Amino acid sequence: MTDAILFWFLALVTVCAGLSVILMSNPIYSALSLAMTMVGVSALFVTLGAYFIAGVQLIVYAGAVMVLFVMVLMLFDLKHEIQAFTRGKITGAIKIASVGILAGLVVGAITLGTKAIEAAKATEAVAGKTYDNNTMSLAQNLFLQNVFGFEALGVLLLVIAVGTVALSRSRGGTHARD
Amino acid sequence: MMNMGTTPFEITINVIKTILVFLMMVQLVPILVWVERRGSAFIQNRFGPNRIGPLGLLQLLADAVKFLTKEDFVPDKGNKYLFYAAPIFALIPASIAYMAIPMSTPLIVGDSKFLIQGFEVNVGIVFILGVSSLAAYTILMAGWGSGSKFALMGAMRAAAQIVSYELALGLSIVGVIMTYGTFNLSDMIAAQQGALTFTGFGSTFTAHFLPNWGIFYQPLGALIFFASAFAESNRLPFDLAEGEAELVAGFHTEYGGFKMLMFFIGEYGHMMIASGLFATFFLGGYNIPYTTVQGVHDWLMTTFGLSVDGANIANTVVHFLMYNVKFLILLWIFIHVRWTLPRFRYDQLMDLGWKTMLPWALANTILTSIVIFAASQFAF
Amino acid sequence: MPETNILTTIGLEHYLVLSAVLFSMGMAGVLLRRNLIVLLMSIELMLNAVNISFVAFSKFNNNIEGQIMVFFVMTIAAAEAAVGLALAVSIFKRFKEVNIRFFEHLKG
Amino acid sequence: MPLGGIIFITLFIGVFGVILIYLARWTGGRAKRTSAAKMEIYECGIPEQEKKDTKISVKFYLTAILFILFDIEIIFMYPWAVGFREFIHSGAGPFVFGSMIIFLAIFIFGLWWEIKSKALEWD
Amino acid sequence: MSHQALIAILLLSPFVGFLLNGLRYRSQNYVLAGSIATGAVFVSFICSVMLMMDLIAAPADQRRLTANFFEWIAVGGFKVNAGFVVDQISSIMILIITGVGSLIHLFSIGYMHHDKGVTKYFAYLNLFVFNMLILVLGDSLLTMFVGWEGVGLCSYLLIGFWFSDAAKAAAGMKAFITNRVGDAAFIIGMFILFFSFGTLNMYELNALAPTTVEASWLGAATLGTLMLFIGATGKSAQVPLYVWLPDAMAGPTPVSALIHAATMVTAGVYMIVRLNPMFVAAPNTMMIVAIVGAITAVMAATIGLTQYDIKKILAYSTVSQLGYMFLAVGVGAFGAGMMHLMTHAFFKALMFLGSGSVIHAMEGEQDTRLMGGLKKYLPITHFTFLMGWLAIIGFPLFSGFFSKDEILWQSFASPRGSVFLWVAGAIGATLTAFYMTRLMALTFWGKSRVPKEVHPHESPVIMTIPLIVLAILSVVGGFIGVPHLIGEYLGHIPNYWAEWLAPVIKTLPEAAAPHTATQEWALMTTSVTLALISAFVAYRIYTSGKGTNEAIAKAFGPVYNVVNNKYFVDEAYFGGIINPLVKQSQNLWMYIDVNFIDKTTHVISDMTKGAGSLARSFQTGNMQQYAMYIGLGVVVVLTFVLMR
Repeated sequence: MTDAILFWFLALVTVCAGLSVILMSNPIYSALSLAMTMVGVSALFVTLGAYFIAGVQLIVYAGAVMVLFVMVLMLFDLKHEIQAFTRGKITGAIKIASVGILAGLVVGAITLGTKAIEAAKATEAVAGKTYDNNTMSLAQNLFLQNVFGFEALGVLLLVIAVGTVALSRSRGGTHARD
Repeated sequence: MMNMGTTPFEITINVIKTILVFLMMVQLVPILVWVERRGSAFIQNRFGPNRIGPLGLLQLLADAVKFLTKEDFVPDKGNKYLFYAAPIFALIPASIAYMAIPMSTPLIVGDSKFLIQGFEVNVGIVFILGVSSLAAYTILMAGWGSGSKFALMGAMRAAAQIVSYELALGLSIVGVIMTYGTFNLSDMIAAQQGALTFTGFGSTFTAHFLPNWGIFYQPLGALIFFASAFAESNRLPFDLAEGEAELVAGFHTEYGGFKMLMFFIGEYGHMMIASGLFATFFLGGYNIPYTTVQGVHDWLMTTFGLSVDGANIANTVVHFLMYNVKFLILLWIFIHVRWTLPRFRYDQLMDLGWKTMLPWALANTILTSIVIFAASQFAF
Repeated sequence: MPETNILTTIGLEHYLVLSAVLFSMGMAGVLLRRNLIVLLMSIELMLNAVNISFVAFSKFNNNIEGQIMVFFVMTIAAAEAAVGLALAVSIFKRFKEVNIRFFEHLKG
Repeated sequence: MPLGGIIFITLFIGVFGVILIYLARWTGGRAKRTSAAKMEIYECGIPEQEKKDTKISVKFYLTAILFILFDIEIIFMYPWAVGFREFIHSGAGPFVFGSMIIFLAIFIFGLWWEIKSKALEWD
Repeated sequence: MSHQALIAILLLSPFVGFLLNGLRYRSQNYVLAGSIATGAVFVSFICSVMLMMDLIAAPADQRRLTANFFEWIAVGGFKVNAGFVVDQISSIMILIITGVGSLIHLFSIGYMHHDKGVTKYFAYLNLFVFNMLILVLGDSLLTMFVGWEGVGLCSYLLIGFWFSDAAKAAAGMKAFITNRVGDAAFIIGMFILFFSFGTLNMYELNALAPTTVEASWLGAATLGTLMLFIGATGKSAQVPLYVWLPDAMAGPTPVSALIHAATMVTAGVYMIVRLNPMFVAAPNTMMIVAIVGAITAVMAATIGLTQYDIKKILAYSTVSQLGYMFLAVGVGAFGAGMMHLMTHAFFKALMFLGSGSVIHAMEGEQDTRLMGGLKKYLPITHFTFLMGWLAIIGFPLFSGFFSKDEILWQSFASPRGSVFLWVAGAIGATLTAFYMTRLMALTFWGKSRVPKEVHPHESPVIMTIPLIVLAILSVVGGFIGVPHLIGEYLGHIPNYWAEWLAPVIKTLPEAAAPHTATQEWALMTTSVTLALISAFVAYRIYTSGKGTNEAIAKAFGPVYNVVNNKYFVDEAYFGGIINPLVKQSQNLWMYIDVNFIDKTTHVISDMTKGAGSLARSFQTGNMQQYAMYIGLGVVVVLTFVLMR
């Protein structure tokens, strides 16, 4: 019962915050709402038992990425956006409709799909890996099975660190010196 | 509520307990302010507040009254919502992160067990780091919401500084995590009982004259952690965010009255987190040096003839006092350093963070891992 | 199979539907907003939505791989945000413009 | 994890803060607009300069970006650090140690490059 | 240490050196760069020695250390592992590559210290060693080909190292393009072998080689090996693809020593020895190999007679000596070919480094007409060069003597040899003695013709040490494979070389004609005497000062002219192949291309254009529109999946 209350509460928070991300006309409000969403998602991870991932979500997304967004927005100093949304009623309608249909379809697929999953579960018991010492099993999987991805991400981060520095050096545009 | 107890009684107690911890934190702030003022006066050969009440203690009350009677000011240029929201958000991350630090042994009465902390989080360190990293929003919101150049610049500086030192802080903790093999703060404290014992290289070495504290395993880590903690809480010598000469008062230039006070609570809260964490990581937490929790419990039972429950309660109280001794000493060091050291220049600050502390924290990590690895692989 | 109340028993599909809703909102943001940075934020929202379903699958299939994937997604998302914002900043410094429609006119 | 407790105390502190602010507003009263200058932002007493283009160095944002990238690399070390002893006990020690040494080498190279390329210079 | 680890270190050490130097290529700290590079190769050398000791310790039939690191390519039945193997053949090669390589690296520190791109230079050199090791150790033709191309690339980079000089850049290009011709044939050879035998692994190929010799010219083994040999003529500078090697002397001299004398150019010989059972099964190919080798040996030697550039003389000498090696493997004397490969690596590397020392002393001057009498300025260089000279002219008991005479004897006595091949070889040896003596005389002996403003000086210790080491090797290197005949008189020295290689060398199926020891003594004496006489003649001509250009040109008339112009081969290539090709291409373009192909393509392109302009209306540059299309696509797919 408490699980349900928590889930519905968090769902409400994340959805409301997410809506305000796309509806607020001031980008700074959008960014702060997105930070709120991130915190909500982190709490959702906790309800799913992924404690470490929840912490990482807080540190990386809420504590780092969104701070960067907010800093950049303040750097730009865009107090009011003249026009927050795209023009064009027809394309707008198509866009909203496509998003709506997509959402409907996905929800439909989920309801169909989870039934299939449950049916499959009924026939074959899912191999019970221990799920308790969560961080430990995560570490084992990350460093024994997925070690290549881990190293590759290290290289990716290095490349991006070099690239962003180079980008911020250039005066913008491709013809930096004209 | 999840994991806040099973019976309504436990839930009620736990809820009241969290509120109590919060109020305790809030109450500590005026006292610290008073200590800071008196202490700085002694350091600088002045009197400090000494008119109202004994030793000027009632000055706190007078300040509170002054804060309450200030008029509520919002600058025209600012953003009203962010301006009001910022001080409220300043309270939240600091208090919540502090509540995850255990302050004493769990209180066990009959079948019920109460933790002497807001709540226990099994990935404690990650949780505290995550929550306290949210503090950057407060600063940015305040700086932006004020609509003032000084405030915005102060906010940017403060955010960049916090963010830079978070790296060194986070990296210095890696060595601690490696040493204890856990994220859980209570487990860390449990690992620091008794006398210093080092196991590895196929033998066990015990130094009876030293307590089994983390600072002896991680001296370099402790140093880096302590220094970064100063920067994280924007204290001198790292209080660049509010360098009076350039930025007036930094991101809270436009604030006054109670809202200002709330920023203060947040700032002192970060100081308390740093002290609490330092005590937990490196100074054995609530452990009494050279003893184990069980040992103290047995001693209490035999010496004073207490029942098991009574000894439990006494044990908790004793450890709580021990924790507070360490905690308050560390807070005093914070205050003392503030009034002793001069301020860095901004470039010096950034250089220190990125080019000195981060490499040293890296070196500490590598060294720790090599030692642990070698200790397990080779035997003498 | 006993009838379960969807309000009180939280299962996999609850998380998946929530994820789908958040994803659609992110997509709507990408389609409708004009500010480049809000666009990037909407993409982050979509990635978060996907992360929810990863963790939910991880939990309900008893397989830790889902969390590993989330870890990787977070890294990639952060990298994407870093590069995206670096681009946005260097364009903004040059043209003082963050409107997405403005970039139609950019040429190599 | 006591999620319920955390959410409860968060809401409690939020309400507490709002109450405090309203209390202060009630006891102190709203600021009376006695002059236009009073409601201006503080700029050392001189009349407010028109805020055209507050120059904030791009350095701040660059620092934040580099912070993100390095922060993630540090976060990657956490599960490794917490499981390191168990890895050693299970015999995977040398492999995991080696893989982290490679990762750290990449990290150190990145840091060295940033320092060398003067991306972290504040003048 | 396990041999997998040793092989891994052996391979990766130069690569790490390459990375270390390559990443800081702007640095001009020649001590650091040189130490890194030399250290990296030296580590490899130590690994090679350890591997060699493992091999020696193993029983004779189990001397093969393999390391399969991972599966590289797996397409259907076609599988190639990143597998490396150290056996009797490749162990010799890695010792030469890393041993001589480290000496040359050491020499380079002194030679290149004034150069701006010194770090880049060392990075390339290490990359070369890495690729050469892959070439040598790879257990399949494809792995070998990776190294084959890699060394080609490094050769190109190093020949054109001073690329700001157009001629030098062009030399690099020439080398690369000429090599491409050979490489194409090499690839075709691989196709044929894979098509016929179903594998590219060289051990499997050798096991699958036909047991009866192929008489036909169109047999799989014959065609495949012939194509591989054409590839080898490119890499190893044989007729007709030898033209790039003399030009390759544009690179720094240590590069010429390492790549264009000691290691890379011998890759073709190595490849043939490696696949010797396959070649043995194809007598026609072997005949071609032997003839090409003999022609190259004589022709390059004659050109060498007329050159004046010190490095050009050595370059033609290298081509000629490579011809000897091919002659050896062509008549089935694989052991002798490998032996000459090794001794040549010693003395030719020595002479190139010596010439480098001379050039260094002469402040960059390479023309022998401006040298002479350098003996008194460069005592160490002169002495070591003298050792190399004695080795190359085949002075008895020097290393070149054993290998060269073994080749000459085999070219006569082998079942696939003939007296003509012996004659060609003997002429080549005589000419070799002549032009090498000429080189010595012009450079070191006689009167000094050094311009006044040049002050020759002996090179620093770091450059003379490699010279001394290589000189010692050039002198004693031959005793590892003393022929039975001579060994009798030297206290019964066994022929270690032949014993070592015996398990991996396939003996020729034909019965050898009976030969007597007297014949062998007679032939040996003849060739040695001829060489000594020609050396003496050359000495007299060129130390007396009579050997001026004009005098010799007048004496030999038109022959001199032809030889001096290198038989007009370059001109023939341009006149016979390249220019007609360009012209015919132009004709093709003007008539067929414009009228036929272009018309067809225009129709197609118009259609594409139409489709494109239709598609362009969707490509507005509006990112959100694109996102919408993606979204719509997802909707369609999802609908389809759900409705199914």
